[in-house]
Amino acid sequence: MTERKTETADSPGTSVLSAGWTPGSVTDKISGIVLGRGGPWTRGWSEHWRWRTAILLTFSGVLVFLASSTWLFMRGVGLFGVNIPVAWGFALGNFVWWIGIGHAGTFISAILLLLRQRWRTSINRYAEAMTLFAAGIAGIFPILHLGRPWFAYWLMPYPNRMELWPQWRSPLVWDIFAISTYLLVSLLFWYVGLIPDLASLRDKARTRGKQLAYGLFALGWRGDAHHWHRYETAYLLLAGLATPLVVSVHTVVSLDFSIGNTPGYHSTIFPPYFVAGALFSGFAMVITLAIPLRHYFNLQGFITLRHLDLAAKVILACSLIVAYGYLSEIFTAYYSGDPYEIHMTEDRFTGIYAPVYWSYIFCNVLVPQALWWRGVRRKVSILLIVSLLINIGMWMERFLIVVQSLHQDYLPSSWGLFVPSFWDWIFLLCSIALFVWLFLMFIRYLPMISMAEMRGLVQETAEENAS
Amino acid sequence: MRHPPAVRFHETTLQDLPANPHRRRLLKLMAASTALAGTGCTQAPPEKIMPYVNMPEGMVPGDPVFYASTLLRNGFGIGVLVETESGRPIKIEGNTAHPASLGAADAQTQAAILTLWDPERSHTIMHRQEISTREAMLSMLIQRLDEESQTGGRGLRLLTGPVSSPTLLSQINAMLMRFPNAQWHMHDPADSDARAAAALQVFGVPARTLYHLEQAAVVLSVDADLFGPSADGVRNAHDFLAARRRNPRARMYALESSPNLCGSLADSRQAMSPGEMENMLEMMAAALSNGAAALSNGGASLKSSSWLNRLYRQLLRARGACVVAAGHSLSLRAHVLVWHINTMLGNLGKTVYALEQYAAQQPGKAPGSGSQTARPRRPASLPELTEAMRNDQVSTLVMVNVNPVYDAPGMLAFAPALEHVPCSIHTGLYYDETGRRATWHVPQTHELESWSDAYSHDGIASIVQPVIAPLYGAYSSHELMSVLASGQTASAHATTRATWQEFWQARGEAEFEQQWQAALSCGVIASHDKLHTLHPLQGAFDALKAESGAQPDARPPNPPGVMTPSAAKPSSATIGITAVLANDSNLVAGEFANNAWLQELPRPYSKITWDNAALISPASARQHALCNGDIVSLSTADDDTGILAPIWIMPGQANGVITLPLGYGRSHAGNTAQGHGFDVFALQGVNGGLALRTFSVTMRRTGQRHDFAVTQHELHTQGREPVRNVETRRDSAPSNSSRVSEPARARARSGENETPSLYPGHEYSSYAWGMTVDLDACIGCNACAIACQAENNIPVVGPEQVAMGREMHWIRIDLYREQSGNRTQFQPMACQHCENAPCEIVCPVGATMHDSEGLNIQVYNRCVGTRFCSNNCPYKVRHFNFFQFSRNDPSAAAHANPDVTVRQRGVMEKCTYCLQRISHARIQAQKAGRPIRDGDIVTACQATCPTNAIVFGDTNDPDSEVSRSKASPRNYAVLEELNTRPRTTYLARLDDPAARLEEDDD
Amino acid sequence: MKPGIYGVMGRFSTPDDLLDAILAMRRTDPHIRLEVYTPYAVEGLAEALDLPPSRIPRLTLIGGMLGALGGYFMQWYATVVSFPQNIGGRPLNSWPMFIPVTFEMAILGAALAAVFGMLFLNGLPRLYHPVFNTPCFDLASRDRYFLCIRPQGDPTQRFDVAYYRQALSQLGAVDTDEIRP
Amino acid sequence: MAQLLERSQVLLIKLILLVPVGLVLLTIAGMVWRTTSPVEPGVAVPQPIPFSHKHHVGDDGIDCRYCHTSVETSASAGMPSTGICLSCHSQLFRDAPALGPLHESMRTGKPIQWNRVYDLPDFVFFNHSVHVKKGVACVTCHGRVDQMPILVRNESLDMQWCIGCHRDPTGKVVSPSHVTRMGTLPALSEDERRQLLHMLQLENTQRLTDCSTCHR
Repeated sequence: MTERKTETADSPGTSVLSAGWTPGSVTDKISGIVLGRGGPWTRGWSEHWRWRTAILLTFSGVLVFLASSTWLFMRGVGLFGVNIPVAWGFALGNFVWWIGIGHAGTFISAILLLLRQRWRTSINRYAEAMTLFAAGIAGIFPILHLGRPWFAYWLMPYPNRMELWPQWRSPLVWDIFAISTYLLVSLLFWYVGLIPDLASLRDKARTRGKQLAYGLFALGWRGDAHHWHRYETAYLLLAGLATPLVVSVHTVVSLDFSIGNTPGYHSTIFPPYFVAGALFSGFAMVITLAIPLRHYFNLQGFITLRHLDLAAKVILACSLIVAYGYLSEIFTAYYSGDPYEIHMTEDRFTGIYAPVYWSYIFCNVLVPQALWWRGVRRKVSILLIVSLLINIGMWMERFLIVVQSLHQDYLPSSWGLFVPSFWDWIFLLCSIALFVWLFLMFIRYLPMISMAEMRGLVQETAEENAS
Repeated sequence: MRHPPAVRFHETTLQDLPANPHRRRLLKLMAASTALAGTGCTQAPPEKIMPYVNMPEGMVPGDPVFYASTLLRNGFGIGVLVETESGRPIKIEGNTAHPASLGAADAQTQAAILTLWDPERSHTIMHRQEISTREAMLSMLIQRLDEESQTGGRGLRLLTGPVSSPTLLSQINAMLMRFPNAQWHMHDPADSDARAAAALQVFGVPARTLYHLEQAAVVLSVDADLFGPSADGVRNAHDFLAARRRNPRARMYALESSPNLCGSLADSRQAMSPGEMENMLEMMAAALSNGAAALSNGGASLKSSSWLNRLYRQLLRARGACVVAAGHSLSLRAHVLVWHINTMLGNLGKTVYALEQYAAQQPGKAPGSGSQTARPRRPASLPELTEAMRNDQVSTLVMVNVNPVYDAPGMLAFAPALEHVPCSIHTGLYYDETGRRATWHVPQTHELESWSDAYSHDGIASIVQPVIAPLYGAYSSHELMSVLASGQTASAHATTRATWQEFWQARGEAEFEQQWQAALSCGVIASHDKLHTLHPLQGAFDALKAESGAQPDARPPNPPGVMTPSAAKPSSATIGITAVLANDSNLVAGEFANNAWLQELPRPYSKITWDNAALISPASARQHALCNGDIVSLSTADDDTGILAPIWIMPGQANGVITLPLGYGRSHAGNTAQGHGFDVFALQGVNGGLALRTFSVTMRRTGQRHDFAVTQHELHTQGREPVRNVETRRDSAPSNSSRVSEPARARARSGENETPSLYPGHEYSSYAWGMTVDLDACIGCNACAIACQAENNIPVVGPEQVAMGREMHWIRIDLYREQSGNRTQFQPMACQHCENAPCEIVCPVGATMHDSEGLNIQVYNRCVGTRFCSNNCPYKVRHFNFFQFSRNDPSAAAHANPDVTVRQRGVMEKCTYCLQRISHARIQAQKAGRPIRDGDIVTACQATCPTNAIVFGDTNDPDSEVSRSKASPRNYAVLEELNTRPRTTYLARLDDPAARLEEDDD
Repeated sequence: MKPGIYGVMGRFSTPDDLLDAILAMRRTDPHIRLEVYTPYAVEGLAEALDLPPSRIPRLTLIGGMLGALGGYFMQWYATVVSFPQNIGGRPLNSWPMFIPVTFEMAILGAALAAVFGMLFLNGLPRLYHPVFNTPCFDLASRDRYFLCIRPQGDPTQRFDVAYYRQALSQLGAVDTDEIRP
Repeated sequence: MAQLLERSQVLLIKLILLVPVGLVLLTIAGMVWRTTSPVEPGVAVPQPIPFSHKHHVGDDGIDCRYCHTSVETSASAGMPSTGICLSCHSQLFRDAPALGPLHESMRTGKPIQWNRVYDLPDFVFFNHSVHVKKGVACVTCHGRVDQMPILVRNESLDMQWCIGCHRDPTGKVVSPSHVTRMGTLPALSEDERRQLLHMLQLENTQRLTDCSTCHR
């Protein structure tokens, strides 16, 4: 129907979009991936074996996850390595880790939108998807680690025959509200952003089934100017709302710990330091996903080195804040002169969990310093390794905060040890599988880059180049 | 115990006891789990209500009835009150009227209820591994006896444990009259033959020792486990603490080969090998007989001889008011020396008594009344029996409630000898090792299932009253004995009554029935006999001088602590070391092996559960490069096959001594007992007809390892102050408070003044329950832990779960120890019921909150199991049902306390201050329209504590005992700096510097 | 108006042509009813059509306030009125502890108001719409810009289709059509 | 370009969309119905002996405590032992076939197996004696048994219901002397009620609403 532009090679320039794109070609390129033109699943075996194995592996992971959850509910939470004193183990660590990863998406879409950062355009969509999935998975873990998960709904307020309510002073109740709000708002934000793209897919789809599927969810969007007008306002407002929300969520998560009196939990630095940590791991995950994406779907034109470069800078900044957090914890411990805090800190340095401590110091503080160098920020392979290391490092940090603080608290007589059980590992690995699987499903069926916004971006850059 | 109105006398005859537990409660309890398991809005399964056909008189459905009865420990009686719920015994309390209890009960007594209901007890008569019948057994027995009577019973042997029951003794006596050539043998694995032989040597008759610690100013324990699980342990603890609370404060010194409960209480303790102790006793005896003011410098060879000199002077100063107590590890000679020393110090008849044993063939003569008339032939020993068996002189062997195949010294080779006996009959609670080897096994009744009688350690008689019909169709030993004695069967009820009828007639006392009923209702038989001690025979101690210097048989070949050069090298294969066999603090000598409560109870010092361990000192461990869990093989000169034992390093252990607790390594004692620990009896040797408690062994490293399930890993306070000491002032004035030195008082005081809080405090207008625990009185005996377990349906989790840190004891006994291991302190730690409870604010569903009387409540049916409360509890006293821990099989349901919820998997639980008892008292008070009186509520731990270390009551009432105790300057709160405002506070331990034997005082 | 005429649709290939066309049309007839369909929010379109400021911000504010009030009330009612309990010695109405939930509820209320307000005001979802009858209208979600002239409200005035089609093509429409419902 | 859907299809889709909405509503309704406690008014539990409270209480006017002996002293009201029944029925209606199980039980010494009508979950600890003492009349929970030929439970026994009285006993308690009385009692004036509460020491309901009052 219309002429199609062939894409140009990745320009090593500093633009957020390589030259030569028109709204049409952008739309065709992105929708093509979904509608089966240019997607790896449409090529020969030699091309798509990676895709299929990925699907196969992750999906079997999902099945194992379901099976082991069933077993967990049948036998009891004792399957985990938890005990008294260490009553929280991997489950809570995973929870905090995933919820942290689930922060970058909203941060990118919302805050960068408010800051008018154009480079967000080509990464916000999949970052938001990542957020949704990560936050969703995070939400599962607190339920899995309940003693009587079938009563999980007691944490919600609802009229009941016992005339009982949740205990509003408990951070866990705050969690329920924070996370469900966060999930809901992120979902809305993501879906609202999707509507025009769903319309494009509806219009480009050639089979009736796809037309219907996309068409129904596009809600009959027709790009009316009035609609665009309200749409933009609403989207901006959502961004405005999501910004404090994203900060509040991890603050509340950090309160789970700092409300407690356990040395290692009870610390006022936690909220800012958790939020920074969240962005830290979140952006690391964004890069971890971006690099293979742009490679397999030839998106170097949209996700340019500039994007990676900027994301890397954010990571560097976060790493510095996190490092500050680590330092201030140590400082307050010694400055307070509180023997329990001091013991806890020294146990981190030299105790049984010290290896974990030092390796996350390495991953989260030392490794990111490499990003001071522009060369590193623009070397895709190194960037990938760094971001992976950071993800691991952040998980270890969460684990250490949860477990190490508990294992030696006030009364020496009650000191104990946490040793992860087989099931602890299963649930961690399977949650990762679930995440990847969901993400693969997403890039298979939905546009991983916002076409509508790209069209706008193309136009703007075109005008800039004109002027 | 619940209070007098509920304590009601009933003479129960086996007929009108419900043959099996009353179904209604049973169903309720079994329904409990199912109901809880439902999703909250489903209904419980339909239930039946089964009223009595004829309501027993005085029985009120739903209200507990208490029966007074007696439990046996090494043959002696311990008075108890048994709480029964609709006919089911569910809890045991001490009997205030009984001298061996005085209202308290030790862990073993508390745990007896579990043994009673143990579904693994023997159910049927067995003949050569085949199920048989009572008739078959009786006809066989009667026929055998006829044959035996031909020879006057030359081939007939009776083997019993220690016996104090007058009925049994008279039955034995009658049997010995009937079969003049028959022999009665006695075997007590928990006792020390050396001790018995020494007593016999000194007094000429079998005798046992009775201490009057409440009279003592100075107590010297020479490896004696005065407060251990023996017939007199509870009473000793009670008496000594009475002396401790007196002014001047009684002093205790302990010489220990391995730490026992005396050590933590002692003003000063020394680790010594039995050999060194014997040297010390030699010196003391010598010095005393020369009237010397100090020990001869022979002591120079001994370490810390100056310490010994001070100790000696203390004893001299307390002539007639001191006690030297000898432990099982000592040799015959050492025991004789101890009698000699006590005699020379004039303690005999004042603080130390020697009471004659087996004198009570007619109860008219209470033991100790020293009558010489018609004494039965004394029991011969087990080695003599084994000898006879081996020489085929035994044709019929009756073993009543003993298990020699397991607990006879390995060197005796009893089991093979048993093969020589054509007909052997065994009675016992379990179809155990002996039961399986004997030709006949007869299930025996538990004390709470049949009639009998017993004397307490200090000679007070009481009736053993059944509270339920035999659960597993067992037979009383009296029924069997009556066949031996008279040829016909007679019920235990009849025989026991007969005994006492005769008794009261002999005394010309009135009206048997009312005497009998009085005896049953109060649980003791009033005795007017004054206690007399035996006196040493003329020249009993001359032997000592004669052989003084001669090596006592139990002396280790090489001086302990010092190793031969070859052994010193860790590389070397074999290590010579002194082995000491000790009664296990939980299983004693194995009779409680199948009791899960005692198996899971942490040992006071090692905190090991479900296992016994070979204890060695840190120095020895370092010397031989051993660490916890290393398995070594131990063998003796006579037997080089030896045994395998895992090592546990025990600070405060004497160097060169390896202590081996008895009672483990059972092969046939039920699934709870089997597969845990190692059998020490296999190693035990015999010398001069005496089973050895101390002998030298060679130790080899095997390279294998064993993991222990330990409940406390950190024993040092890490510079924190969970336990506090205050020093008594030199010029000791009467009351506790004024005896506390000023700085100490200031330190302790800081516990009292309220730390400020942002929030306005809550008003507790009605009652404000609170508790104090006196660290000066806690001896770490663990009785409270088991009492709590029995009262509150606390499940057992098994060694694997304990190793994972999931034990459930609501009250745990923390142990803190100085690096040296010489000073230790126990601290019972249960929920502190903080007023600003950190656990409560973090619970998302409000499953834990405060009630208007200041209790920290845990509502199980609201709990979803986030475990946040446990994280936030600084005392870590909350326990979580990680799996479905509580059993709901019939036997477990039957003895569960119906007033306490049986917890489901996934809920948190913790100490409730025995909420059910508070509610009970409150309801009683409300019905009577009066306030709850001080003492109406006695928590389970408080009730059973032998030393009254625990006080509970209303802190709003200034006159209540707990308020008075909280007013003491020793009162402090653990972790008060957290401002949790605990309702449970502790009284700091008193520490008398003058008593430490550190410097030459005055 | 003539029944069965929805309007006249012109298709433009650049946003600039579209904007010029709009301005021209409104110059000739200030009361003209225009509808514009674009693949993305074109800069200056709102000004060109001078659209009224939207009411969504107000809705959002109201939603947020309702959420906050509801949230705090729920907690206050549960802890002070419905079932007062002594939790860790804290006062019944410990407001500092109630802030997080109140805050989250505010955000939730606001967000829901914003999104559903937007959909409601836009009259979405609306699956059937006459403009979808326009040929090549699928390009409206790709890279073409559509301008639709609607008949006036009163039926007396006649709607000259031909005139408007010509006018549109003069203003640079690549193609013009007559849209029937 | 063609319409995605014709008007008719749009309508159809709207209808289809109604289905999930309906399902949601149904599930909510279902949960509500599930959580309101399963009281079956008038549904009688079958009993081994068709015992009629109407006859014994209503017609014969036998006092509750004659059979439920421990209601004033113990947690459980106590079910009459076979002996108690026979105290009358050894003379009256001896040969009534309905009483077969009774004589059977006396002969064999096996208890009669009654079916529970009032069953609380096992984590709730209810004590009859203190309620009776505090003037909670039998009828308050058990209804007009004197009009029940076969015993029927009409109260939900759920926490809401219990806590209703515990929060405000005013007007729900009677003078202890009237506890076992059936039928409606003379209405009390305001200060009579107040005096009653004072006498029963029920002014302060704090203790009554503590969780520890019923849960251990």
